[in-house]
Amino acid sequence: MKEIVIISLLGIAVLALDVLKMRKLVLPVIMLGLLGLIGVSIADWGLNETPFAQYGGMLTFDNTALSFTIVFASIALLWFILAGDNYTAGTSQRTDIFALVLFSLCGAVVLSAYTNLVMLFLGVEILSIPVYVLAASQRKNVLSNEAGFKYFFLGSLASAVLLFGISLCYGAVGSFELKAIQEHLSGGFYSPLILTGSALMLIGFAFKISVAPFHLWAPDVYQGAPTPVTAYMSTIVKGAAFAGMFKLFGSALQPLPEAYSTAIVFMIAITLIASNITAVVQTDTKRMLAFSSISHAGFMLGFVLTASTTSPKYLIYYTLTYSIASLISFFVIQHVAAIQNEDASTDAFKGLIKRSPVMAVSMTVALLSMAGIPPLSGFLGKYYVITNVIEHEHMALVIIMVITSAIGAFYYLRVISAIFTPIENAGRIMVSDSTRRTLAVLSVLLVVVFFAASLLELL
Amino acid sequence: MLTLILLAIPLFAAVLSMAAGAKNARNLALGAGILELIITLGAFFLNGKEGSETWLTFNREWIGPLGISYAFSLDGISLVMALLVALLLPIIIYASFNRTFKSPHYFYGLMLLMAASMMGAFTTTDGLLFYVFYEFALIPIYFMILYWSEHPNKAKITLKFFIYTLFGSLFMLVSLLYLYNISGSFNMQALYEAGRSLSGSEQGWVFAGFFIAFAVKIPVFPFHSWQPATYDSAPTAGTMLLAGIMLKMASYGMVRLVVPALPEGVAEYGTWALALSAISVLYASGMAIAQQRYKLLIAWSSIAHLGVLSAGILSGNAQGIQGGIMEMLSHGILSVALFFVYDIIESRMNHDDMSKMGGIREVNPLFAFLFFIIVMGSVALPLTSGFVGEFLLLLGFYQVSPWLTAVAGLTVVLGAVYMLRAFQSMMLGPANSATQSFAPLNSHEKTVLTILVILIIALGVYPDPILSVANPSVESLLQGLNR
Amino acid sequence: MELYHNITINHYLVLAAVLFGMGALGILFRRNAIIMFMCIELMLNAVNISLVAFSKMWNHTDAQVFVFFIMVVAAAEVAVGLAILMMLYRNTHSTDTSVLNKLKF
Amino acid sequence: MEKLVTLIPLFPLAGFLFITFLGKGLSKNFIGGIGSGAIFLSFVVSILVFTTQMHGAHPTVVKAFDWITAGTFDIDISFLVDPLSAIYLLFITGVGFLIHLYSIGYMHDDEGFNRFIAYLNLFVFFMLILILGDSYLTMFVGWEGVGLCSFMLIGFWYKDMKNNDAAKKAFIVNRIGDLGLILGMCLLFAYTGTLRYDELFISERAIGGLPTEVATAIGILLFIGAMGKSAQIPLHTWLPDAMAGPTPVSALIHAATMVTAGIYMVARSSNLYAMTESAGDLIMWAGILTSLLGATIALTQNDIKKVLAYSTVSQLGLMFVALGMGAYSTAVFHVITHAFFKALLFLGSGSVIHGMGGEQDIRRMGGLKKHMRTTHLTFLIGTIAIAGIFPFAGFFSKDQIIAVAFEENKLMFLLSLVVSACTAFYMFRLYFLTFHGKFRGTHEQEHHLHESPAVMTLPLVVLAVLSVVGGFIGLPHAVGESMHMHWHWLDHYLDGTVVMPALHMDLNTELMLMGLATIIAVGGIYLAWLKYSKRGELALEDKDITSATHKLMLNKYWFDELYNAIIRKPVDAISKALGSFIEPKIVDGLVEGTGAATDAAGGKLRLLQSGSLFFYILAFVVGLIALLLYI
Repeated sequence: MKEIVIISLLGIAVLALDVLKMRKLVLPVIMLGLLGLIGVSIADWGLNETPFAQYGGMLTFDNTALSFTIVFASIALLWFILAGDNYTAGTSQRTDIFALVLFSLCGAVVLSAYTNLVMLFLGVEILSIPVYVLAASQRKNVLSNEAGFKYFFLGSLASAVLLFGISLCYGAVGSFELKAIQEHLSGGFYSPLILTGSALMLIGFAFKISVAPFHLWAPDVYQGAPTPVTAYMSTIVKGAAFAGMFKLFGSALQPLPEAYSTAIVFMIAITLIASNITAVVQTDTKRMLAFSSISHAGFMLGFVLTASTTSPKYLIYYTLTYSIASLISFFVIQHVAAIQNEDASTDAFKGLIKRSPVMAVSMTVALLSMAGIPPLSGFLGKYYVITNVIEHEHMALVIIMVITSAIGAFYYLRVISAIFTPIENAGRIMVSDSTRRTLAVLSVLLVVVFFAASLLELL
Repeated sequence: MLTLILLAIPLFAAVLSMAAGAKNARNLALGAGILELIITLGAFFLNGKEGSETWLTFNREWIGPLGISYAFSLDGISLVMALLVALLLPIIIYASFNRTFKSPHYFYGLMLLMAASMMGAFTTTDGLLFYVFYEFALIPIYFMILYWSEHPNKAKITLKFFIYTLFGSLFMLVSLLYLYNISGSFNMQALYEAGRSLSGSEQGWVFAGFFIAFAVKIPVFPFHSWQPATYDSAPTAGTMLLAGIMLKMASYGMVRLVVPALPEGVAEYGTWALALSAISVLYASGMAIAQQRYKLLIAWSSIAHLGVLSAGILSGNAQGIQGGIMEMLSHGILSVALFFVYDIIESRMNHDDMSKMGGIREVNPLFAFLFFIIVMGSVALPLTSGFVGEFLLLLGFYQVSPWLTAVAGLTVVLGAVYMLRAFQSMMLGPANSATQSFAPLNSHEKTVLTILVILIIALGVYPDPILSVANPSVESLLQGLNR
Repeated sequence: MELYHNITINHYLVLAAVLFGMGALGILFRRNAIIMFMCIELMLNAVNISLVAFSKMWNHTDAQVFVFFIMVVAAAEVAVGLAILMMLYRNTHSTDTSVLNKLKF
Repeated sequence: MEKLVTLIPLFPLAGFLFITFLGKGLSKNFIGGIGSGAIFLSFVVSILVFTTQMHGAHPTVVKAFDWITAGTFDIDISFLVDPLSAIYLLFITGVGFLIHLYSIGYMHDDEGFNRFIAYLNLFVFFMLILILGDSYLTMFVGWEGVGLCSFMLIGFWYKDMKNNDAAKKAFIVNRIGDLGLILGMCLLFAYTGTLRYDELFISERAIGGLPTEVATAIGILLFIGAMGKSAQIPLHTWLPDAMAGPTPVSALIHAATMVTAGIYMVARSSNLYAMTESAGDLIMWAGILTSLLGATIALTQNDIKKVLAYSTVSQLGLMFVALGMGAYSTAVFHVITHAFFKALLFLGSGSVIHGMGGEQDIRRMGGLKKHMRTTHLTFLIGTIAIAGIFPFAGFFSKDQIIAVAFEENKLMFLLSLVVSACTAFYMFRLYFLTFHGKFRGTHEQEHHLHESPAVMTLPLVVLAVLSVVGGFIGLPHAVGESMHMHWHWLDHYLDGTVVMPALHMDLNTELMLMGLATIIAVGGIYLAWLKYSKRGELALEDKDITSATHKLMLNKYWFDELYNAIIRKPVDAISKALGSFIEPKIVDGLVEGTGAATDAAGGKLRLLQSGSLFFYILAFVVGLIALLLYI
């Protein structure tokens, strides 16, 4: 509860600062606020051991929810540090965008803590609506408009489908409570209402996390949206959607008939194949990373597939490590493209090692982590997925995961090759110290988090 | 404890090198390499002594509930492999003094990183950790080639190399995880038990996963096509690391994981693997005969020798595995030597086209003499290191498949065909205008070649220290296998 | 009254489903952004109908409260959507969604 | 006393190391002294060792150090002293010493003198390892080592690519044999679990349980090794080419010692071969064919060393005939006598070549007996010895082979008589053409003609003496009795070490066979005298030869051409095809193709991202309906 209040107040405070013309204070206030949020979350640790539900029992901040909150808050913190460079300090556009991100973050927190389908819907909407605006936030840029519009339309459609699913579930169970749904299902009787309802919810989430065949919007939106927003979408929005989905399918909609897991297996398979193979032919790195993001969603869906036996901490780990890598790569793209007429093609990365060693190295680390090469934490993420999938004996899916991982490495490495290909008369790319330091810290983190994976067991 | 030190030295040196800058980077690296060697030798002397356990093993939980731990142990086999790394690392570093590199601190830093990862792979007793080190070694070598190669096509070649080997090793990951799913722990002993508890056909599948991974990396026909181009494009130090040490991780993996864990899988489905290994020998020898360029010739000859290696190990008996261990060490030394010869020739002639050379012996008899011993080691003449390994491999292989051994044994003949041809066409005959001015060896070339040649002969004449260290471990590895 | 008693929950559900499907088809086949907005509203309202019906069926008010939530959210969504549409119109002078194909492949 | 045996190979090794690493700048005589001295020391120790064996000491294994351990496989570097190795030691170090001595003179003007002596030392070292090794594997060390030295010495004058090619050929052909030997060892180990002679044949008789087929297979595989080393059909082609090396090399390696390693190995394995008829038959047939082939080719060759080389091939064949018939000690007997007279002949020919200033073609020689008295006389002794005239060494050993053949296999008996006739003929052809008649070379050569220095003739004399008396170690019963001497001494000496055939021949038959052999030899000599000394028939140019058989023999039955066509060319063609087609197009093509296919698939799949909102919604709805229908 405190978490929701803090983050909402923080959003309002940012708007207020804008009105009060104290825009210089925006970033520090956000930092303090988010640190406060993290602190409060840590202080609340272990509350689920004493039954303490909030908000009429519709939100429960158990350890999983808290750890998701901490992860989202930390990623948001990093996002603000990195994005701080991209918006001219002191403009109201900057505060608007920051406020929107904060509101959206509130939705993410709700999605990780909900215990009631109503809150699920509200969380999804709070998460999404600001992002529609953010995607379209470059007012003069048609591409940004297009991205925002596509995202908005398809997003609304998906919300409607999700909502209809919720409604049907309610019809079958007579309650929005997750616990009630689970009790209903544990009877072993599947009414058509709940079957249809859960299928519709599955589709609604499949859209949000962008897995095939509901992923077609993602590359366009990721490419068209302003790069910082893309970074935000691929990290927190996606992570929150997974948090919500994992909770729904892991603790409420259990057990479902075999057909559901078959459907999910199928979705993962075509997601991995389509995204990785299409990514191979992309020349625009931003779009390529969008496909990579889809492919990671396919992997993360593996956790949902095995949600009945998997602890959410592995999903948290995957989210965290993917988010770090994603933040690094999108912001590096942002800086590289910014000085060459928004050219984000692979060729634009040539000679980056000389032009900005820090960005080059951190980009390399991030890409290798996404490719799942040890000892970068991206590997452990994939490892957790594959172990779980093997435990559920979907061997064919494992083989597809493995082959597409190798294909994945191909397009990541192509960018790395470009980074280390020398070019003549390359000017240095200047970025602020804070960005440089953050990128460096993040890439070190990608290694540290690998070796310190045992910390995960604290959750 | 020593295992950690062995891991830490190159790691720290790598970081130090990258941080300290270009000046003295190579001396730092050499120092680290020599220190590594000294400590490994120390471990050798400790081996088998009372109470050496605490020194030679290390075990801490990593991801406890998942049964993953930071577990290292220097048993006989690992000791020899550690020696391979620690012995060749300073030699390779010293050999690279011949050339100057841009940003040497990064070059040597990557080299040391690679040494650390290989050391890790050879000493760990945790399956997942093995995989991690196995994969990680790719990264430094990838950058070493990408950034320091002068080959026009390097981007494509490195990409192919990386993807191909990654592709292979992901199958190993699947197999590992399959075993892990049964054992619940990545401890090697647990993995062995898990593997042996599987039915024959299941073992076959798991074996297939491992084999693809290792066959790509060793490499075995038909998964080898990344190798010659990669060797060709890499800077010589990189090629030495690759051929000398890195690819041994795959054959070591066969020894450590495949043979003890999947006896039935190897017995029932290994025939294919053995056949491929034997074909590898013939195929690569044929390719070696067709080569005009020396570097490519030794690249192919390497595949031919490693075909025997893989066959011998997969035969899964003490002779094959002991031979494998010996051959890994010996092939490492010989590869480094052969590629160093390439480096010497290339630095003087600016090409390695064998048909355009000749008569170097007349101009530089010392070089020819040393090269000749290396060639003899490569054709596995007795009293060189190559013989002990190759004979044991064939001996082991024969007990499983006599006919395939006869095929693989052709390496004895074909190896002589192409190696002697290379030696004669470059070194013998009358000197021509290009070779007339072949400069004498400088002191450090002399040192490196002499050390290598001494090693080749010493290990051939008296391989007992290696074999008797490894033997108890090999026997305990094979305990409970009725083969 | 007879008529009333014969109307079961299924009738409401069918109505909701039909409305929902109409909305979906409308979105699918219409090109005009304004009409597409309305179709989305239609879909949301179909859900509202079903929720209210279920609420009656289970004798709970939960769902009816939820309907209010949905209305609010829908309003917010439309506000955002129209804003984006306005911006788009300024840049392209069209409300036809088929011009939106700069981002592809 | 046996402990001293370790010293025997150590002396030559020390000599080699000293000359290689410290020999720079020392005088040639000093180097020569070191080289020969090392062998002489070995010779002295060998005599000591031999004496103990002769007086019936037990076979002893002297361990030097641990070598290879792998599970149950355990091989040391150890030396086995028994009658067989002791007698081999004796003649190897003895003949070796003489040839070293000779080399000092022969190679004196060569710039690679040090290298030459060093290589010879190394060769003797390996040869001694071969003989002394207590297991097949240790023997194999020497086996390959002598091959290496042979390679280095054939290609000694490395600036001429022809020599290098001959060296390479020798090495590679030997390697083919070695592969057989390796496989034989593998098979032996697979069945018996050991490769040590002691465990195999004596203390544990590990070969006892071998099934006959396996014993046959092992026998054949080991014999393939022997084929390579001892130049038996079909692996004989390297030996004549090996004459490219300096003549002392031909004498030491390619006549007296290394090429008889195959015989040693088979004799060493006599217990094994005794278990199998068929392997023995194979050896016998290979031997007699080789012998006939060598003898007939030798009839037509004009290069003095080639004649001797083919003669060696032929004599080696005879030894294998003896082995094949189970007369192991007889083969060893012939090895020893052959070592004496063939070394003598080669050294003599070297002396001739030395005198002729490098000329080797006997058509350019003639009448040399005036100029080179010692050489002439010793060469004549050697020729008589090899032709088999009583009481020279060759007579006894060859006669023993013929006698065995007479007992065992009449066809073999006839064929060996043919060989014997040919031998007498071509050797005397060589002798007459070289030493009799008029000088047919150039003026300069005639002017240059001189007798070789004492350091070269001394070994000739010693060897000549040995060629005369060497046969007494195996006097036939008939002769021995009449001369009141120890008959069949060698057989008695080797009894228990190698398997002995049970021969029961009465004295009359023995005498009859001796007479027959002598008549045939004398007939051959007479024909040679008639043709080359009396009538002087000699085709001076190859093109003058018209007879088809003559051409066939002159061209060595076209073996080289045949191998070129069926082995070398196909191998080259296959590797060319691999390199230019199969690797890039198929093996790598598949890999590259996978990449290209992925790329193409990506090109198609990206079209799904059409950018059109309609299509996206359509996909959404279709997906929705599909899922609902499925569930």
